[in-house]
Amino acid sequence: MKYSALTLALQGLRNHRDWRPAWRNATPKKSYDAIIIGGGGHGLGAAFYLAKKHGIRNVAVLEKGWLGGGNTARNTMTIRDNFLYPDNARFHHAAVKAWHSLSTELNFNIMLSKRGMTTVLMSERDLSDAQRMVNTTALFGAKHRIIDLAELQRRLPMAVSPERLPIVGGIHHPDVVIARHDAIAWGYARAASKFGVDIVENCEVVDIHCDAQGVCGVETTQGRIATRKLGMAVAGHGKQVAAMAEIVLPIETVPLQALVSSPVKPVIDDVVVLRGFNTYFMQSDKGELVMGAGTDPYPSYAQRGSPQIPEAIIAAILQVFPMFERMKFMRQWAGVLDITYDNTPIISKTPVAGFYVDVAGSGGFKTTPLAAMMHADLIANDRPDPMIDAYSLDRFANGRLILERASYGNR
Amino acid sequence: MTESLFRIASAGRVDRTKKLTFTFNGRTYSGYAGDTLASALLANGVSIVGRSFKYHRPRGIMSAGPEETNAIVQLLGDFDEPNVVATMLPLFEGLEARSVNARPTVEFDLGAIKNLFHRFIPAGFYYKTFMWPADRWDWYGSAIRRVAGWGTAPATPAGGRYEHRYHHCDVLIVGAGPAGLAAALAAGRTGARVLLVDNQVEPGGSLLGTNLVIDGTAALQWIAGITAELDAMPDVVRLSEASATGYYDQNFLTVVENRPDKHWVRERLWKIRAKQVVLATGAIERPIAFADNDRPGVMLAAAASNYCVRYGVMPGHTAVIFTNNNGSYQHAIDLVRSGVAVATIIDLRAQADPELSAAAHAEGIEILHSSHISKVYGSRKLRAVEVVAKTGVAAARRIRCDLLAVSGGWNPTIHLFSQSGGKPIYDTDIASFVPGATVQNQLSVGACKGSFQLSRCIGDGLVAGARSAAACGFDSDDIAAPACTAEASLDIIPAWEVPLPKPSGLAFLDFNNDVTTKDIRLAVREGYRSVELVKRYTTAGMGIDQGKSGNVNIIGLLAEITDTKPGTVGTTTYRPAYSPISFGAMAGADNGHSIIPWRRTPITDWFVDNGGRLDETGALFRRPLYIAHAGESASDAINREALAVRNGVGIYDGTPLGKISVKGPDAVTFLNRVYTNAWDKLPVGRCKFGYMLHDDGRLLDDGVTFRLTDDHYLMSTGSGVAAVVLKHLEKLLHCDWPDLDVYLTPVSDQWAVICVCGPLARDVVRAAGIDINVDPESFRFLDTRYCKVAGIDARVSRVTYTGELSFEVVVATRHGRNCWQALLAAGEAFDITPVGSDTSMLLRTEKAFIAAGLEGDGHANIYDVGMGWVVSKNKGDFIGKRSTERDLSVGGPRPEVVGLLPDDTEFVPPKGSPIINTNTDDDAQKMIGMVTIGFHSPNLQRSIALAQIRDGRSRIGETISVFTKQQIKTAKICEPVFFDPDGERMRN
Amino acid sequence: MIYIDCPHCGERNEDEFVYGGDVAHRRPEDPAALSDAQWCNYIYTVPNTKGWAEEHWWHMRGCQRWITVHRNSVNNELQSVLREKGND
Amino acid sequence: MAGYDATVKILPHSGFLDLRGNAVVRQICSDVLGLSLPAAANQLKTATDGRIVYCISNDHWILQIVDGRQNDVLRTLEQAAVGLSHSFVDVSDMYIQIRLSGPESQEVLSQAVSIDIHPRVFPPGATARAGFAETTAQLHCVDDAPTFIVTVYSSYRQYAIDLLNTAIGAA
Repeated sequence: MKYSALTLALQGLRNHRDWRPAWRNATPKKSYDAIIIGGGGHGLGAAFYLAKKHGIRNVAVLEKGWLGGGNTARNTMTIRDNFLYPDNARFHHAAVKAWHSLSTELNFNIMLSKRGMTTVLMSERDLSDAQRMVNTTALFGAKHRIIDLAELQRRLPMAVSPERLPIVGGIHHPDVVIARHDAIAWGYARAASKFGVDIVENCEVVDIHCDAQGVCGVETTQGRIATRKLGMAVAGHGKQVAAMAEIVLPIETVPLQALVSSPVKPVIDDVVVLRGFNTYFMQSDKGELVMGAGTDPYPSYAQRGSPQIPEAIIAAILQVFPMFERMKFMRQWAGVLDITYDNTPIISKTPVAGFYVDVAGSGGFKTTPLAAMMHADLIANDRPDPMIDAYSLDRFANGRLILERASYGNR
Repeated sequence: MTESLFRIASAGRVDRTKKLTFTFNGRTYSGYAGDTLASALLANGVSIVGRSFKYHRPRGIMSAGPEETNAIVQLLGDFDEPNVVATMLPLFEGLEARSVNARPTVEFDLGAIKNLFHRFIPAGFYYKTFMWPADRWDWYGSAIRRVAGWGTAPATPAGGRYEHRYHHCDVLIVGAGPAGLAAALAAGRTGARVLLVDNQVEPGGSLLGTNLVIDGTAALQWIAGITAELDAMPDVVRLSEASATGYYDQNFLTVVENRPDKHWVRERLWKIRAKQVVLATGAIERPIAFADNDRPGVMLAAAASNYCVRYGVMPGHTAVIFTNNNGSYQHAIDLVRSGVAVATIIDLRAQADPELSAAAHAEGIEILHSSHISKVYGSRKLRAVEVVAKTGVAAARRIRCDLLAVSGGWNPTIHLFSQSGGKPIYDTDIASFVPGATVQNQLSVGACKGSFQLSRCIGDGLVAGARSAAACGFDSDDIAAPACTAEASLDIIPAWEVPLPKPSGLAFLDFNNDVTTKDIRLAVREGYRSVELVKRYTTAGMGIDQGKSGNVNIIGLLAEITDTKPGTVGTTTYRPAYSPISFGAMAGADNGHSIIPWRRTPITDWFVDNGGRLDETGALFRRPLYIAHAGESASDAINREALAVRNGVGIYDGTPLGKISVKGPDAVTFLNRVYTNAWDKLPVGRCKFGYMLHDDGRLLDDGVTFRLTDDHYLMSTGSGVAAVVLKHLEKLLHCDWPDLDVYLTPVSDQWAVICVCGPLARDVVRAAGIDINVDPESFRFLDTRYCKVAGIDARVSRVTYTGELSFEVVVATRHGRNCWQALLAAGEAFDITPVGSDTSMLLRTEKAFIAAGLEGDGHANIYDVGMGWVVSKNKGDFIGKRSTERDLSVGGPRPEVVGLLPDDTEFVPPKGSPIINTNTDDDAQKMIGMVTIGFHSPNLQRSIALAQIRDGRSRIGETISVFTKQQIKTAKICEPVFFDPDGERMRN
Repeated sequence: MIYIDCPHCGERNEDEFVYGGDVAHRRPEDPAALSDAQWCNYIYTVPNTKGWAEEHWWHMRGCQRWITVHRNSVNNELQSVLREKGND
Repeated sequence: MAGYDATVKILPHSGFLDLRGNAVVRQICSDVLGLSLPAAANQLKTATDGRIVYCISNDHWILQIVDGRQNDVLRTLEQAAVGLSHSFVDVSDMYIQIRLSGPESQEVLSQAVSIDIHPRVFPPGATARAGFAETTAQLHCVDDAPTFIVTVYSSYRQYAIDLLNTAIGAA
């Protein structure tokens, strides 16, 4: 049933009894033309684009738990493109654009809000780095703009310049948007399911089978399934899954924590980055302040929060927004990211023919549609689009990395 | 003023001698010390305290604890604060509060019109609409944002003081109810260090709201006895109004203490490391889902009796009890004894405990078994309920009442247990989740473990306290458990919902986010079957109470709908904070410099006093970018300083540089392995420039290392990377080269470093009375000597960061300021000019002294930045060598550093500007390089820049295009050294 | 806030320490003997052990020594160190 | 506004020597100084002339000298250790010392220090090098007032004083 105000109204009169599952809960068939491991935004998206753009509809998405239960469920919903190096700047700028028509395309409201982002700069050195980022990314159409103190004050009237790190200026990023994170998984699942894609929950892949030609199938908790094309879009355990095909992925698994306040009426529209404190926050549509910082300083698979990260984040926010003193910290959580040495994704073929990976997005929520599209294209055509040439696994054999770590908030 | 109709003459623990006046929604009321805002509102007959989140339905007080979902208020006045839970807020004189989420008033809320349309806005409705016009959610989103949210963020800081305190103890006990008090007593008597925390204003927990008997006396007396004994123990700390909010790794817990003993502190965050933890966090009563179960006047049964017994407030005059367990019978009796007329107990079960039934009958209470509520009358204030039998054809009966006390059973408060990493398991005896196996050094006792009988709570508490202390090495004799009022078992039958009389009715599960039974069914119908998906699709459990009262009912209902067991459905993840913590308490004490220290050199204050424009320059120092004269612009000041260094003399504070003493027989071997160049031939009394790489080939640091004695070197590092370099070097020694006999000692703070630079530098140090011969022949470039400058012991070296004749004067930190002043005084005759770091950046750009963080930004290797001359070809392995060789063998274009001379000599290429190939439209091929820094050089009287360009060195002499501000500017590629290419000036 | 048992200083909060990598990720003895691909593999690929691992940590705000810590990356469980006896 | 009952005072400069070496070096230093260097971290020994030696780890000590003769001591130690692998470095200006004293000084210090400083485990004579808010300090409990000597890096002098005064909470 198409989602619209009209069907919603009609169902309202019928006590919503005709709504059907948003996606079919399938039992796996014996074989598929393509299988995607990982039922998050990236994996479901890849299946959707395989079906829609490449006509490959005999596809299964295998999810070991519930749909969108990985990093799709644990992020801060921010979609931004403030990257420094040409390959990343180009890809992420295109990635932001790829979100824009998604609600209509999927007939599922992912609640994309054009909030914009304001980065608060607290030293001349940061300002100088910002100039570099703004000037470089302008070439790829990004609209980041250095703003002076007066404009910053207009955008964030509540901000107070901290004594220890006085504000020197800011950057405005008009293209930054936020989206309802869970909705992207559900929207893709529903749209893919309509094309006939099988979505299999509670189905863990326990082995990958290969023969002389490459991938030939997977062993799962629901039995063996044959395929010649296998895509992997998992977060947090990418290393373990790839190892089933004897591929050693150069990734490290690191927690990323975030927290929310209890909800209040709208106080701030922009996503705010406090550069000097390596902290950012925004206000969700529900009214919570959603706050975050960098990844934890050591690797871990434990999706556990620690006390010191929320303390540091909130202390930093109070330096610039002291009026939030009586706001309330309500809930913290931790996701786990697979990150590469250069904090840049891998969307690539692998040494095993027919096995493709879309991993290590380093907080890859923001790239979901474009990465999924590129992954699907890679699976369908067995060659990378020029857009993702630089994201190949080969770079870890020749040292041609994209070392973004110096760039803006890249985590 | 006469006593309110709802206040019971003499019952309760409020202090009737202390009357307090407060304001709620603009009306003034009074209450007593010992009241919460909630009890005081009930005492004044205020039935509507808030409006619900989505449908704006009127809501009354529901509970008496932190699980409250309805009485969420905004504090006003001096204490402006959003989302305060009224049931946990002690009343104070002058308190001002208002309801949240209601416009214009809580009695007449325009938002309530949404209640009429509720059928059109079920769970997840927004996913299905607001997509027209194409993807303009923004339009709707901003409107929806305004009606979402609860309270209002204050516009100004409250100015409260907060503090953090670290605390260690042998046994931490969370909860001072019967189990927790018993545990504290048993642990305390052993002599162990005990910390007992409780979120109420006084200890006792559930006992405060009951009339139970312990050891033949009222429970309150038992509490007082234990409390007095605990307070007399020197190593027992007891906190009230202290909520344990987080349980982290290795028994690290956070506790927020409101109004601690120090009156100037508003809240204190305790950060506790406990050897053993006893959780005695109690249980939370849960509601039952029936039609309109959210009407003002519907309250949890234990809360209703708690208000009577503890606060002396009747939440209503005529009550009906609706229950599925034995626990509510005692509550009904307590209500009657408090003066509330209890007409009927409606029990979903076919039978109850015979003794309890008899006792209820004796109080004149009618009991209707196998029955349930079918209808609630009175939308703004309860007037009556309708009851029907579960089976059979008996007609519905209407019973007048203004209080409906409901109990759907009890949920152990397992939040902290779950946060500790433990997995909850479903216990069919109590129809709820209890702690499974413990994973840290922790025990759960009492109601939070599913033990609801008082005698067991106390007995288990005593055992747990003694066992925990024993685990820390403290033993003592067993304490006999006291005799307690006998209690029947719960004997519960789960009641996740009762049938709705008509399909359009609403039965709430999560009152905070307005999630109904129909929403759960809809979610399941639409395929959102996992408990996590149900939570996310319906937002159940995501409100201010974080699902404390509603979650288990949702799990139970979900199990019923999906035909499985609650234990199979499982819980969602419990995460900190158990109850919300103010940002102020999270941040702790702040003096403006708390979270980021400001490290100072001995000369920092001089710059503060003399116009230095300070800026963050790494390693927590703030250094002057330039030192502006009155009325001078930044660029004027930088130009003046730069000209002074090239033509006269400048002086610069280099103290933030990192310094590491490297000593031992293998020191030279070590230097050879960590630097790219060779150190074997450096004589004592000389120094040398070195480059350090990461093992991946990236530039790590550059700096000068001095040979002080045969086996003793002093390494200087960049200020920002000093700590990184020390860690890097110590790790190599420990992990990779344990055979090397070398000791590293960080000595950065030991020495003040003052640089005198410029053609007249020699004259200045002479005028300052340097006591060695500084002639060029006897004190050569890269010499270092111990001597006196202005009578101060110093080590002076001929090193430069500007390309000019320079003397680096190093003195002990305590003499730094004196030495600076002496050099300034000596230089006065030569017009000595203090210079800042922006100026030295300009000077180093003129000289193409490479900055690891700019020109070498992750892609460039040491050859790319033109520093190949620092790489020794004739020594063994060094850190970064293999990666640098790999770059050579892999081949391909390299990002090489070159100079740029813009054709327009006034055009300063902005940092980061792409250098583009104008012959292609392919975005990927277009950018061939980037400006790393650009300046207008006052010395060359033209603009200059450094840039990273693909194979740039082979293109020297070519003209390229710089893309800036959507324009294209041309520039000529040149050798990067713009000034004094042969370095004659620094060697002078 | 994990509680790391430093062999010199005893148990201390994690914020006194800096993580320094998996002990199993050893720098090759003779880098020159490795092919480019082998060397790159060493530089860019860490073991990323799921479960118990030995790790290097630097006690920056204590004894300033590098120590070895046994940690379970699945749940942050730690193993206590064995101390030498006979310290006076 | 009242504050905790504790006072903060900056102590006059002392001399400090950073000593590194193995057990042999440790013995030689002990002999020369007439002060036995402790073998385990976070222990100290005090001499009658006011010298204190803090053990940082099993090959690392910091010697505090209060009579200003650190250069002489350094020379004597160097002579005694000739031929042995060691490192003796003058770090007199690396550190400054703050004295925190008063009945509530433990409450003040535990706002900045996460180690256990309860008198049961940190009585007079106890020492430890540990995190102190955002920096590092050598902590030394000297009497049961209680009084703590807090030794911090000299560039953190103002930070440490401001921090302790804020913790005391005096107006």
